[in-house]
Amino acid sequence: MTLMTHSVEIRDLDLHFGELQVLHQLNLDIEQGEFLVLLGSSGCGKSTLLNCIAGLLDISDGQIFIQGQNVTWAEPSERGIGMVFQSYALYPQMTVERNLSFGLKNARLPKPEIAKRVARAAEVLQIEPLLKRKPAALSGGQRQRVAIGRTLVRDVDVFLFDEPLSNLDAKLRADLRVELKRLHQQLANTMIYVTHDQVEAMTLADRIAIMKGGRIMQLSSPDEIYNRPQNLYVAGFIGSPAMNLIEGVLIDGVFHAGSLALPMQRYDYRNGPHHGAAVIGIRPEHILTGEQITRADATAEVLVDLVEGLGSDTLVYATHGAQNLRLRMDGASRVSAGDRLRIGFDTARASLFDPNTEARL
Amino acid sequence: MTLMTHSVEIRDLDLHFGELQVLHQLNLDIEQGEFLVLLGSSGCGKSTLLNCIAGLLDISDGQIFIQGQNVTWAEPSERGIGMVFQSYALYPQMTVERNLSFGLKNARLPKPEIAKRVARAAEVLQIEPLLKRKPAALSGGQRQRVAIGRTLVRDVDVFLFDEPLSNLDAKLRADLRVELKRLHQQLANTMIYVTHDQVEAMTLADRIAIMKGGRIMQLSSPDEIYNRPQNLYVAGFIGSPAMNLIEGVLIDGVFHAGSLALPMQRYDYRNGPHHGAAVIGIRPEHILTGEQITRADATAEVLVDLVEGLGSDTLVYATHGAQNLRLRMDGASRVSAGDRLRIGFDTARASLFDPNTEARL
Amino acid sequence: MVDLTPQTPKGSPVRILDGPRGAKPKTRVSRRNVMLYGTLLLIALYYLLPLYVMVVTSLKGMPEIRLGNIFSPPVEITFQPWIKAWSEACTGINCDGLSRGFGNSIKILVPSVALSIAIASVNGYALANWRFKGSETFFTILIIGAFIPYQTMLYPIVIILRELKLMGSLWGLVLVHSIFGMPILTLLFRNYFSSLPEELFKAARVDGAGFWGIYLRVMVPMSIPIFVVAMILQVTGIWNDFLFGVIYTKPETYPMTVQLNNIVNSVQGVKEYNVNMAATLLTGLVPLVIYLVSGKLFVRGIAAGAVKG
Amino acid sequence: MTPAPPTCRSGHSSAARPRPPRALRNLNAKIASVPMILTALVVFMGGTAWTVAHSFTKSRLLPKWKFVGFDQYERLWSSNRWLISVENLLIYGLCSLVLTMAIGFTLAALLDRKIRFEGAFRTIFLYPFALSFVVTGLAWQWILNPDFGIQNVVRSWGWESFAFDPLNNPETVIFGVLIAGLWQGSGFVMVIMLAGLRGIDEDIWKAARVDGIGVTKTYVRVIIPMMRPVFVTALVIIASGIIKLYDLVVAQTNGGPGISSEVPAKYVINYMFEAQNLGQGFAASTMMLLSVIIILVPWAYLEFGGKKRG
Amino acid sequence: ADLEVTHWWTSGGEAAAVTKFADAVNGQTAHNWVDGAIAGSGTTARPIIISRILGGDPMAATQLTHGRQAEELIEAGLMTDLTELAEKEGWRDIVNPPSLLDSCTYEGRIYCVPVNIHSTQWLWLSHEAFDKAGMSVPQDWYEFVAAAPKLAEAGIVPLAMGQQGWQQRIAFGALTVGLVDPDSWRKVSLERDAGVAAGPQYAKVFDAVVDARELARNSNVQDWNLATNMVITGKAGGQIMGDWAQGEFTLAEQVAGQDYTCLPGMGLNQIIDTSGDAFYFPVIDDAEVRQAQMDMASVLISKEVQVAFNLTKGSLPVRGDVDLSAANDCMKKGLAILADGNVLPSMDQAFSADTQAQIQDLMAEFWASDMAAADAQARYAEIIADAD
Ligand SMILES: Nc1ncnc2c1ncn2[C@@H]1O[C@H](COP(=O)(O)OP(=O)(O)OP(=O)(O)O)[C@@H](O)[C@H]1O
Ligand SMILES: Nc1ncnc2c1ncn2[C@@H]1O[C@H](COP(=O)(O)OP(=O)(O)OP(=O)(O)O)[C@@H](O)[C@H]1O
Ligand SMILES: [Mg+2]
Ligand SMILES: [Mg+2]
Repeated sequence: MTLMTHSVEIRDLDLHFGELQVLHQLNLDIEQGEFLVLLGSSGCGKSTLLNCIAGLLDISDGQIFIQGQNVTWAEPSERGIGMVFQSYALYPQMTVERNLSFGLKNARLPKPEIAKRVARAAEVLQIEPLLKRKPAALSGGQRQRVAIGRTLVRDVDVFLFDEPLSNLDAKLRADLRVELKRLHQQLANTMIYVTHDQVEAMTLADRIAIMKGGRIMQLSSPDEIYNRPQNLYVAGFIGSPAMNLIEGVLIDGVFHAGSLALPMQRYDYRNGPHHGAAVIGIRPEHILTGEQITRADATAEVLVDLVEGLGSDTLVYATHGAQNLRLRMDGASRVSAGDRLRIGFDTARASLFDPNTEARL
Repeated sequence: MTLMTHSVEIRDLDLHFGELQVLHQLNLDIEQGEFLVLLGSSGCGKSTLLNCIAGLLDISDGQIFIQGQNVTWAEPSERGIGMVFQSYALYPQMTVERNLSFGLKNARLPKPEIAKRVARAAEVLQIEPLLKRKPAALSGGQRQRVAIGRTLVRDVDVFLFDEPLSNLDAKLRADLRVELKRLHQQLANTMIYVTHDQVEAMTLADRIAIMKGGRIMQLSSPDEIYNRPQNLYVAGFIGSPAMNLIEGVLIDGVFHAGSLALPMQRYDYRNGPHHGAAVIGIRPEHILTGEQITRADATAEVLVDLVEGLGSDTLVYATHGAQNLRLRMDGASRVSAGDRLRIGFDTARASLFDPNTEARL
Repeated sequence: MVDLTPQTPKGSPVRILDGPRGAKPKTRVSRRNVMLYGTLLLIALYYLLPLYVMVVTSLKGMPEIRLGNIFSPPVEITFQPWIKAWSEACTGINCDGLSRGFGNSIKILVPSVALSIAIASVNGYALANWRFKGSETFFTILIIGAFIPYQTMLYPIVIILRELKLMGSLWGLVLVHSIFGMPILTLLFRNYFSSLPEELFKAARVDGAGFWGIYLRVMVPMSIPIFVVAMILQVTGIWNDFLFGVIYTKPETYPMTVQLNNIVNSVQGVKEYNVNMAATLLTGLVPLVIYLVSGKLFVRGIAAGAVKG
Repeated sequence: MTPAPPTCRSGHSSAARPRPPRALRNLNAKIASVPMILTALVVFMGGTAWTVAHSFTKSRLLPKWKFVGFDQYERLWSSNRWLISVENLLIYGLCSLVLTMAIGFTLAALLDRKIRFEGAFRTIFLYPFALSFVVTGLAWQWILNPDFGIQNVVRSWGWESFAFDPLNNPETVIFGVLIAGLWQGSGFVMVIMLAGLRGIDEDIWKAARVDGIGVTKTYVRVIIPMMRPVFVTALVIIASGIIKLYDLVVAQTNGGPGISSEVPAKYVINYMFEAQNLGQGFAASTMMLLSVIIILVPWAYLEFGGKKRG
Repeated sequence: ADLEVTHWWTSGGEAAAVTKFADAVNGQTAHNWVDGAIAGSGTTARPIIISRILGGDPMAATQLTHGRQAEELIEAGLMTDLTELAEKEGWRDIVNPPSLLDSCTYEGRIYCVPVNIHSTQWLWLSHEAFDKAGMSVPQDWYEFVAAAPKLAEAGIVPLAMGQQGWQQRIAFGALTVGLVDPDSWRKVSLERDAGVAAGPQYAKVFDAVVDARELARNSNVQDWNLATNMVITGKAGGQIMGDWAQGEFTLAEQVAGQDYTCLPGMGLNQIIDTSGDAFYFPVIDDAEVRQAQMDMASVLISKEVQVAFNLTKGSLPVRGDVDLSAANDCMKKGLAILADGNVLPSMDQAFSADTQAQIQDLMAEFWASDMAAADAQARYAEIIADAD
């Protein structure tokens, strides 16, 4: 161990609710100033983990360090954390100003200090004109900002967010996402952020921890997660529409599935070449069409089944024999159901998995 | 009037809630078998319009025709419509089967006929194994199917959907969207679908009606809406991230804004060339970068402010002088904040608006 | 605001993975728990005291009662007071205790509860889902009616019943209970039905169900908790009612409470406290049992019907 | 699915159904509301009007139209007993409101602390509500009786000078009644409060803990203000009970000692039936009604009349 | 026919007495007595009785205190006219004192059957108590007051008093009759002379009530019969109560003059009032019931029934022509006074229920507080001035 500590360290964390074990021997180190996103489907234990870090749940086993202090048994308010909730949990009968200052008053900070901090937070979040209003008179986005402000004034080391955007509509969500990202760049605090929205995770995170059933499946940068998923679960979970997963067999560096034969020479194996059963994963946008097909390692012809135009992109659902394939094409593409389409595979950007261990090859 | 009628016709529809006028002199014709999506921000009157069509709200003025019948004052059950709700509104105490047959029993259909229709709907929707279960024992997607089934058995002309997917998580939403599209292709009924999710609207609709404050702002195909928005509201509303809107002035076919000068020769004016103040709208993906820049009519250099990697795409927030610009780039692009980037404009795909009337030029 | 330089831990420069580990140790008898349970037990004692006194006294003989302490447990348990209260105590010249009131109470209770709940639930349903002009005004009047002391309404009701030719009949009493139960029950049902998703109601309308069809087939099956609450409130209220029971009926149909009043208030030489207590307990038994059995449902139903956010 | 409509449809409006007349819209709802409307109009409004009208008469045993103006009211407000009744009701009402709320809320808060045996405690606190006021009054009359109740027991333990005899002291008797009233009523309020507490967003508690706000302080400063609607509901229920206070007093003290625990409802009854002066009884009940309306109408308007549901 | 009879006679002695009526009706007629007893005195019972009659579903017969209570019901035509029966049986000759029948008469017609005479001006004294205190039994109110301190010393409550308004009113009434000279009494009670009510004659009464209040300070029972029980068991020296207390003594097998002493008119004025109970028969539109009502009225006033009932109840019979050799000491005192004609109209005859209620409220307040005698007297005079 060096003197240089992580911002948050979690060691062998176990958590039971009665019989039900929700977190399993979980380990996690978060760097100073890092933006870590916990991503996973509903019920995988994201909120539970966050609550353990915050001290809102008593853990069953393990240790938690924040800024190098063992806070395993510390009260939430003593941990140097702030938390923003999905419902924001603003105190409805207090004005924004009182919401911001309530915690500080309780900690018996001197009045001028409180005023200073509130003013500062209001400035950072641009909520000065709202200070005298009550939460009911705020829009969703404004409420969210106040909730962050309440954490901001407390001058904490670690910010915890539990799905802070999921109650908002799509447009506002996109705007606030950008704002949050800017805020993080400005403050440089450690932030731990729970969501089940991939877009949020991809755009906000320095690193993403993908969780499943109380375990972390992969902890990497968004880029890594997207392009080099470590296992089948992550591969299938991330990306919309989902990655095309094709079962087949790897013989002498060539992946065979039905009539398909993909030479995998350019593939970057994790532990050297592999033989035998394998699953290949190819993202819809890595299936090449049109002029790009020249860059492909292999081509095939597919039958278009359904086309969804998103404006910016076009999603194409197609079949190749018994195999369903999803393709993402340019928004200007003119394809329609029933068309036959020539496609190419960019094997360098594909992923290979062992169907038994489900791990990346 | 021709003998061939529209499926749904709405004439001069007004609706007040007390003082508040929610729908204003609304007119709308929907073709047989059309999939029409009502899209708009919260509170714009989408649900209200749908409820008027269903007969669940008494209108203040105007007329409603369904299959050529004036149903303005008919009971909901007599209009030949079926409705699927956001919460599905399944009767919790009845089994799936009873849920499906409830409406038929109310209509006093003979038992064998009821059984036949329920079986048919169950087959179409693949919910045969669920018939004996109660709604509480179904997953979100299954519930949604039962809700559709309830409409299906009634053999109606028009299906009405009020945000049927918005309670589901992202993944399921995407799956069901595709299913719904397939169902429409199979049944070919008229469907009117309310949502505030652009992706749903774009992918599902034959035509989209964009609503604002109880008025229809544009009623066109998704492609038209996306690429040729009729006014500033629609332009700003559709697309994520939103269209870049730049104010400037149009002089002799060249659009000037700050140091930017875009020749608009290739632009397809609606009413012939225009002079004077104008707003240009350019979608993030129509701002060209990299090698594509050669296709551009004009170029400029921008400063990258923030980068969001979505995996499949990369969103870049940049500034050109005082002007904020949003760019959508390839997922594999390697740009980071602080970079300087050369961009190009494809003016043929841009839109021009009159800043006063807000209408497309 | 935030110090970006990495912090060295206070104290030992070498941080080892030591310090507290695992679940926070919790003593079973923490100060907080002692306070909490102590307070609860103390208050529970206050609440149980009268019941205890009533039970204990009802099991003592009169000599023992006269000796003093009402809190001491019976030295010699006797069920004689219970027997006497049930079947022997006299009022006037009838000496058959509470027993004949019991049947009457049931006869009054069942139709009264059924009718009042039926009326109030339909009213609540109409108010929640089928508003019409003026419906809220009538409802407001009804709610204010809940505050009118019953006694003021005695005479007007006598007149109404006389005009309806229902005075003295069981149905007259049922009607009176329905009228006075209406405000609170309607409020409960209205709030509850309002809290049900409106979409269900709309779905049923699209499915062609009418006013009654929706009520019977959709609303009622979904509203068990509030029906339970309404039932509990009405059973308690009607069972415990004395005033209406005695004024709007006649001796053959006097409910148990009238019998109880007669037993307790007919002082024969000395007050037979043990018999009085036994009679009191016997009378309270029906609502008590209902509360014991359905306490949890009651809380749930109240949460659904009475407390709207 | 259905075949296209028959071909020979010339115009749209041919089959148009006319706008139904207003009175017939929602007809079933109106029919179903008849009991409510009748009760509201005939029983409550009619009964009240009848009562108010007769309060201006010289009715004795039977209601009679012998108009005497405000005589009954003059006599009412010069009657010592009525003044004491009103004063008692004010004292009892105020204490009962405050204490029932306080006790109800405290109990609910204690039960909401995720304790063991919650069901048992809840039942214990609630069961008195199942008993009639007559029973409550009798039981407490007995426990408070100095000769064999609490005072006697404490004295028998050796504390000879212990005195606790609220019911025989005119100054304290109303508080003796209050003890019984609280015992009976606070359980129900507790249930309402508990339901309200359960409805509070779990996140609020978490936010308060993260802010380092103590449990008590969270209740006082955050939770209680959030439960305003619940308190209003409880308030209405308690208040309606207080105004009707009658059985308990009759069973426990019968207004004694002297007239020191008289209450308005009892005054009404006594004058209507015992003194056979209906006019006086009606005047008293009109005063009660008046105070109810003054308190209630603004509330009812806010709660039911003002806002409309979607 | 079934005859539903409402009454509020539910204490031990009362219930035993009413059984005599029921037995007589069941035995001597073809009718059936359906008992509708309502406990808790007239306060509870009266609203029920009146509502039932007004509501058009009356009972066949009901107890009411005669006097002015039923006047309005009669006026409204709700009560059965018994004049025919009365004339046939010659009630006017047999009822003694005749004023009782007058109370049943409205505009010359008779509407009720008086069944007993109650007088309220009695002081009941416990021999056991005075023995304990080592004194002889006092002979009048003033002696009793004088003896009180010694009783208290011996741990005996001098005066037993149920803490109920009506008992306090009765005590006041009794002291009035006992202490005031009959002329003044008449002036106040019948002529509403407020001046006399505020005068020195009545001042004596209020002083006496102050004394009584002192003597009863430690008596904390509620019901009258519990107070009587204190006298029976020697826990109290005496009680002011109506002659129905006699029933409790009898039930406890005490002998007048030996175990207890009764002093009519407080042992001062040998005068009693003649209130009492009567039965009324609401109009029922059914010939059979109407006949049954007549039969019952006839039975209630018949000789044997009068004797049996009144001996049990402790009240005096309404007929002068019955043999009461079985009567005890106290009853005989009452009969003697009756025979001398030293009777006054009862409170129920003198005052409306409303005025009585006001007096009762005043007394309740007076007894429970430290109100000065003069204040109480002033308020009493006001009530008298406004009385109707
Ligand atoms: N208080 C509790 N008692 C028992 N089980 C619980 C409790 N809280 C959560 N769980 C269970 O623990 C598991 C993880 O819950 P958690 O709330 O952490 O999920 P999540 O990942 O936050 O899901 P979501 O995205 O729906 O919020 C779930 O299976 C849940 O049912
Ligand atoms: N029953 C009602 N009484 C009064 N105003 C209403 C009622 N229902 C809706 N409104 C108002 O009418 C407007 C349109 O409401 P509507 O429900 O149609 O919006 P929407 O477009 O469906 O929004 P959302 O996307 O949130 O469902 C809103 O301003 C709303 O406040
Ligand atoms: Mg969660
Ligand atoms: Mg809507």
